[in-house]
Amino acid sequence: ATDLLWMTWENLAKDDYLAPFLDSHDVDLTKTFIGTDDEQFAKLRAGGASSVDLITPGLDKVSYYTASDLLQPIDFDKVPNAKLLYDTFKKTDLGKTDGQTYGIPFYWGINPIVYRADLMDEEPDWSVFFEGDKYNGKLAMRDYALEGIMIAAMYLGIPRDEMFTMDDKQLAEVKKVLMIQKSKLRTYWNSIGDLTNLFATGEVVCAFSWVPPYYDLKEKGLEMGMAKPKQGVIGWCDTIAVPKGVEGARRDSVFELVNYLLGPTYGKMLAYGGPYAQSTSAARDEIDPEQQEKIFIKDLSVMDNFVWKQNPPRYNDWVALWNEVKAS
Amino acid sequence: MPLLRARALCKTYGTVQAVRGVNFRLDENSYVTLLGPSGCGKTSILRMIGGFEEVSEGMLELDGKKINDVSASARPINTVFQSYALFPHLSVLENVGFGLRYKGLSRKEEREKARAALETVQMSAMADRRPRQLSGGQQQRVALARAIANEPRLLLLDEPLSALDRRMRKDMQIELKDLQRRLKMTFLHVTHDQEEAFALSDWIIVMRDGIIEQQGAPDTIYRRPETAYVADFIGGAACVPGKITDTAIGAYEIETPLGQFATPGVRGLKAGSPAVLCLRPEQLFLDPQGRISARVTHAVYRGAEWLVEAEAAGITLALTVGHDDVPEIGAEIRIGFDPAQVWIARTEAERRADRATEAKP
Amino acid sequence: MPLLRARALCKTYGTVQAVRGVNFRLDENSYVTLLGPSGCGKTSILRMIGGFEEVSEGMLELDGKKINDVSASARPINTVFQSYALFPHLSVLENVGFGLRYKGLSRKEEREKARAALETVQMSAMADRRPRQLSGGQQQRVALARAIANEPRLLLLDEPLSALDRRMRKDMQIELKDLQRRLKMTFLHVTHDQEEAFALSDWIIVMRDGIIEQQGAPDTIYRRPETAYVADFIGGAACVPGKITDTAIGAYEIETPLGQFATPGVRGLKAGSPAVLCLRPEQLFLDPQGRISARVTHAVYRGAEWLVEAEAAGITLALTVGHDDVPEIGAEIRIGFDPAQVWIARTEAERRADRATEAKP
Amino acid sequence: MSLRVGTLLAAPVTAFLLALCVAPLLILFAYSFFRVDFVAISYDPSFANYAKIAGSATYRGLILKAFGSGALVVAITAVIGYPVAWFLAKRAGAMKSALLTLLLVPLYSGDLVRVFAWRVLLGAEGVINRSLIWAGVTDAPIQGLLFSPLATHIALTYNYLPFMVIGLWLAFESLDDAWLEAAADLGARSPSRFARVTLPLTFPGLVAGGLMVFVMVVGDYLTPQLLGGASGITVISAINDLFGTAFDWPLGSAIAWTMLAILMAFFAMGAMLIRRSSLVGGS
Amino acid sequence: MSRLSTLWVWAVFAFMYLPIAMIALFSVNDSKIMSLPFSGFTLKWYAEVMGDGRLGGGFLTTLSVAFPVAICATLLGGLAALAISFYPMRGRGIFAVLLLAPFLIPKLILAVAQLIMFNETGVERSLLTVIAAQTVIVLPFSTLVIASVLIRIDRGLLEAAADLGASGLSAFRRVVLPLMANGLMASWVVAFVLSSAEYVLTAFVSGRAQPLSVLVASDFRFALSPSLNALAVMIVFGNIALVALAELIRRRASKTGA
Ligand SMILES: Nc1ncnc2c1ncn2[C@@H]1O[C@H](COP(=O)(O)OP(=O)(O)OP(=O)(O)O)[C@@H](O)[C@H]1O
Ligand SMILES: Nc1ncnc2c1ncn2[C@@H]1O[C@H](COP(=O)(O)OP(=O)(O)OP(=O)(O)O)[C@@H](O)[C@H]1O
Ligand SMILES: [Mg+2]
Ligand SMILES: [Mg+2]
Repeated sequence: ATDLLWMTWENLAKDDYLAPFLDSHDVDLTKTFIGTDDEQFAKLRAGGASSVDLITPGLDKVSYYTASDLLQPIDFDKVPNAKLLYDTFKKTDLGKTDGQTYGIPFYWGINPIVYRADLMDEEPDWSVFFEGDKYNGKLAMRDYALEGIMIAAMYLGIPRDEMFTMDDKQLAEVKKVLMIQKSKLRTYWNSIGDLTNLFATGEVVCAFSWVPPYYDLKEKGLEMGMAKPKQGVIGWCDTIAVPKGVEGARRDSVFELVNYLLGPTYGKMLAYGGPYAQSTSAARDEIDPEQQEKIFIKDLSVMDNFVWKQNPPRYNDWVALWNEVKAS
Repeated sequence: MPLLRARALCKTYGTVQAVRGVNFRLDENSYVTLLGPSGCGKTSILRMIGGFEEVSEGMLELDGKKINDVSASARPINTVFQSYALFPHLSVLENVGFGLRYKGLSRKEEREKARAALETVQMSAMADRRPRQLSGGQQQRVALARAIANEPRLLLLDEPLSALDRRMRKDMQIELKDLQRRLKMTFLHVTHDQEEAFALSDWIIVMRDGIIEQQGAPDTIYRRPETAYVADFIGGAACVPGKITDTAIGAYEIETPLGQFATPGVRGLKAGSPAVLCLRPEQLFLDPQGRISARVTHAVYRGAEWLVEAEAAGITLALTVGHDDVPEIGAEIRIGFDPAQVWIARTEAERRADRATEAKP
Repeated sequence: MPLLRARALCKTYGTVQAVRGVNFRLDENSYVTLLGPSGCGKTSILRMIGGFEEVSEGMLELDGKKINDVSASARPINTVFQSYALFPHLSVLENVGFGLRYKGLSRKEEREKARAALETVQMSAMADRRPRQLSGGQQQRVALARAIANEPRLLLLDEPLSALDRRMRKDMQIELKDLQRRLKMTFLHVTHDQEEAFALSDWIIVMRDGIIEQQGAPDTIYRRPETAYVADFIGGAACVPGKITDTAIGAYEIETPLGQFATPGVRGLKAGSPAVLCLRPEQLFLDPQGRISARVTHAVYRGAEWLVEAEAAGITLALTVGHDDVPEIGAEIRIGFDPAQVWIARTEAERRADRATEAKP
Repeated sequence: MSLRVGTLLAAPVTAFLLALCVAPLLILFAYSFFRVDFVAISYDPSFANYAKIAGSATYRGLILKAFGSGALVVAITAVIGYPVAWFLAKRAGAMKSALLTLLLVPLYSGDLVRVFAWRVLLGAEGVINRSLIWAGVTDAPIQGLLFSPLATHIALTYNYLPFMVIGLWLAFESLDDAWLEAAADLGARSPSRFARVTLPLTFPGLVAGGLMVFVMVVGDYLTPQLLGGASGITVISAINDLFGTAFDWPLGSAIAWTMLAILMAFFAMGAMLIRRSSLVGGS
Repeated sequence: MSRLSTLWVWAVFAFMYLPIAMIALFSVNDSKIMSLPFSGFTLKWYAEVMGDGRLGGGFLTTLSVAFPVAICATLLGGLAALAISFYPMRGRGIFAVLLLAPFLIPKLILAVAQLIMFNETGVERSLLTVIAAQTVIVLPFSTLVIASVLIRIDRGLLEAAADLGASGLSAFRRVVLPLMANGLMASWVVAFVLSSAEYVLTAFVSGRAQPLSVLVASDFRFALSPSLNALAVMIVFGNIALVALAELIRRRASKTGA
């Protein structure tokens, strides 16, 4: 059998999602889970590409990998399902270098505000993190510079096309409101498991979140709400990418897996299990409308309103700013 | 009223009975030694008096008041520890002044008193040294100074001289005795060296296996041992087993393998009861007319004289002999002694029986 | 040819000169003791002979061959360590048999030999115990058995008896001496106890500060001390400083604060040179006609007799006195001695000067 | 026994440590003089990173905070640990080694699992708050129990107390009871005995245990992050961020080496203290 | 005083086992969320751990790391302890500092440094690198444990052995080794335990095969499954059992005299 190691998010690699593939292929798949995109990059960059066979970088981060010469181009001949990519993903420049695709969009979604509907009167938007003191000490924000600063920028009304190239003045503005934000927080959260625990134990009533806690906690009987703030919704997309050292039989198996991951069987399971939307339309027709609504593929035009995460050129300054706020 | 009194004092460690009911008193201004072989319970008694070990049974009275439960720091008693237990992080002067902090003295008085105590043991010159920079004998004096600086009523000394060489030990013995006389404190000194006990004490308590074998003035202990054990341990006496045949006034008649002798002895022996005849080396002499015939087995040079061991009727006798009279090993010799000078003591077996009946009522 | 010879042996630890050029020989089948106060370098010498410490300067010869660089394991020398150094994980028998492994014996022979050695020290009954299950005295015997099982030419003993109480020590002394006679080995025994040295030795080496003060047969050491130091350390003699006034044949005439006496002494004293008159306690006696007038300062009970200290012309004299003659403290007494029995030794200062000239050529 | 045996024995260990501990740190040291350009390290040495650290109030503050936390936890664990170490050394008897290991075993449950146990204990609706409300001590949950410096320091104390106990325990093992008895004998009651005898004579253990705790507290970034609330950032997590998120290895290396240099200074100071006090104390 | 301190010691032990008690309680709590109130008793989390092939594999990986680490650390620690406390050597002070260095360096810094070095020198990350890296940080502990045993061995015993004709090697084999056996055993146990719990360093230097500690840490990112509590409880009690076993061996050994 071919041994494959996939570095990915835990909720993408559930055993039942992968069973059909593993049953029909002679592959031994090992998964190693990541906590942040950056951690994935740091590990690969420091430890060399050869240690992993398949990775799951964010669309905005692929350029990091290509600049470090860690990836090989996607072999579209081996990934027929790539033809089914939604137009947005086909058109985007992200994930591509010199016309070659290195990170192929894989799945996508939004980062909403999740809140305890039983403990909050109205649906919150970003301003809940910056104004008023009703929820002081009951809020949580992700400990992540990119999103944290994006949210502050959206709250401040900085236009989307300027957001990732803010000048010093704008950044100073951002810093000011982030300081206010910090004083309202119970804590910053580090992993989605961490946040789920915070909601469950009643420590936090409202947080910038990912989607899973909303469904998880609802299932456990808590009255949860999910808000898509009117100032802008953060959209994200993760890609699949193949590190450079993967060759021969292993390379073939990897691309077979990539194709499977973009195909209908996996897509359907992800839609119901995640629930997340695949980046291809492979499974769209097999999903009932209610579930389509949940994962934003009923009306594909919503994608246009998302604020897609990008890699700011002055990211080091962003991180420094974020740390300054936290350390203040 | 005695300064300290121990009544039926016992100490038990788990299942080990280290001290098994001892009674004694310490008078004011006296020098008392606890003498006995290793493991007989001397340190245990001292530690109970010092307050470092709980009394298992019995009572300790100081000035007639029970002190069993008084903490070590509250007893007017100080100790010179066997290992000296000098504080390694403090100078000699600070060591000596350590306890004065608790007497309500000013720092200046404290230092003066400590200096005076150091003066007493002639160690003023080394006041600023650390203990580890001193020789064993010097450390011992500092330990002594530290204990006397507190002006205790009772000073306990646990084998304070055992680490010193013979000459130094002799000098220190004289110093200790002088000190006790000058300060008019009571000293309780633990040792397993009988010579030390004799050199120092007004009163000797001889112990064995957690009980007191005999206590009394040194002369009594030496000349009138109650048991064969004391006679042997103290004077190195050969103990010849025998049987009392007559209890005429002033002396007993005893029948032994070496012959029949009329000799004084401990009180209360009855005709027909077993007893031992105690013959100390310096009481025996070579005598062509001597009644005892023996064969020489060893001769040991001791400087001033020789110690000759000889076997007579299966019993080993030791006697001191001048340089010019030392017999050959293997030679047949005749030994004499003055029956009026030797002593009859109880046998071990009888002593034990006595003790059993004593204990009952 | 002597078994072992030390030539100008030195040991330096960093800047400490522990042994400063000693010369001595050990003959076959002899019992030699190294005697001296703590820190004089006894252990250092023993450890150099055993091979545990490098010789800093000088030479060690065994059977005339230099052994400075022979490793400890290759020397036909065994040691009874002061702390016994028994292997805690081995039984008594295994301890004793330890060294036999290197003799090319079969396991059976090994065991038999070990048993025989245990027999010699009367410890066969405890062959299967562990060292920790033995008393101090028993451990000591096992250490002895282990050393003799290897049949060394030379056995080194470093204060083997210092941890035992006086009575046990006396018994062990006799056993050691017997053993040496029976096995016909050479024993080199280190001690700081002069009585032990006398009891055991054919030859005594008296040390002080890393040098040999005097060596000789016990009787010589005791009766003819060369220096005041030896006279004092060995016999507890009072050393009265004086000046030789005449060197008539067979005796010196010496002028001292106590008077003028005609007395034998060490060779080579010249008229006019300073010297000391050595008066040992047992050589002095109370004598109403005695030439020395003194005042009693101390009286110490010693069991068999009293040791009385008295001051005469600023000099402290000690003398032994019978029970019935003990004078009061403070009393004026007259002391006599037989000038033919006492001894004149070199002063410390002169001895040192001698040594300096000795060392030069 | 020549000196060579020891040297021979030490050689493989030395080689191993040089290869796997010293060498990587030296590489890190080299990196601290470089510069990062997007994702490429540019190898032109300068002191820019160190200048940046010196000029940044944030990093200076974080380093200070780390050392402050370290010192505080050292103090707390010392106070808690002294009686325990004393008990283990002097009173535990045959149970000694079992008790010592039982003290360490809870740490094997894993830092992360334990963090969430602390949340259950300290949380607004946690065990302690519920108990307090039930007992009528307060009527509203004490929010500050969790996600506060208090929570961080409780957990840090928990995590490193055993190491302090081990350091002190070693010192107590070589503390002769006779000294304490002598002090009692001379009239010192227990507080005075502690101040004048126990403390000075176990000082080397305090320094050794203190150094261990100090370094580990300084190095612990998870506990403050997960229990410390919004102010849970530490210098180590900042280093972590620089290596991970910002991909600024050179700056991260420089901060790491600044920390190491300060720690080494502390270590040297500790070693000096131990040596001085063992010149004075010990036997 | 003595009673008060006994009370204090019990209190401290209670403090140390308080979170463990919580973990144990939630490991049998019938709810996926770790929050009060309790919802009922279940053993399903234990069943889940037992049935989880990934954790099982991780457990095997942990064992295949911990065994060699324990052996290497004990071996190297033994050498170091001998060099530092038993056989004299030059430069002992510097050597001691070197030994303590891994202990004094925050693990994360060491981890990053090692990762960079492995990368720069082209060493593939694998179980071997994990073993090497863990051995570095376990080494000070095992050295300490063994040295504490060696210090108590009377140096005179070596001289006695030489005196009786044993060469250095023979003396080591027949005297020192048997006497330090307990220390080696204790060191082995400590190293094993430390290795199996380590994850900061392990996460960085492990390659394809991931020990349990890393899996647990990565699991925690996403879902706080109570089965992780069950796992922790199993590890703690497994360790207590190991320690008890070591204690038993030690007692037996000390009864026979070593
Ligand atoms: N803490 C203890 N636990 C158990 N047994 C003890 C303890 N201390 C002393 N013993 C035992 O009690 C007995 C008496 O001991 P103690 O120390 O009083 O003797 P000693 O007369 O002072 O002896 P030495 O002359 O050897 O100092 C001995 O058998 C000893 O083994
Ligand atoms: N390893 C060493 N390093 C430095 N000095 C030492 C060492 N060993 C001994 N000395 C010093 O050398 C001198 C002689 O020591 P040695 O042990 O030979 O004396 P000793 O006669 O055996 O004394 P004791 O009767 O006390 O055992 C002493 O001053 C001692 O302090
Ligand atoms: Mg005692
Ligand atoms: Mg010596």
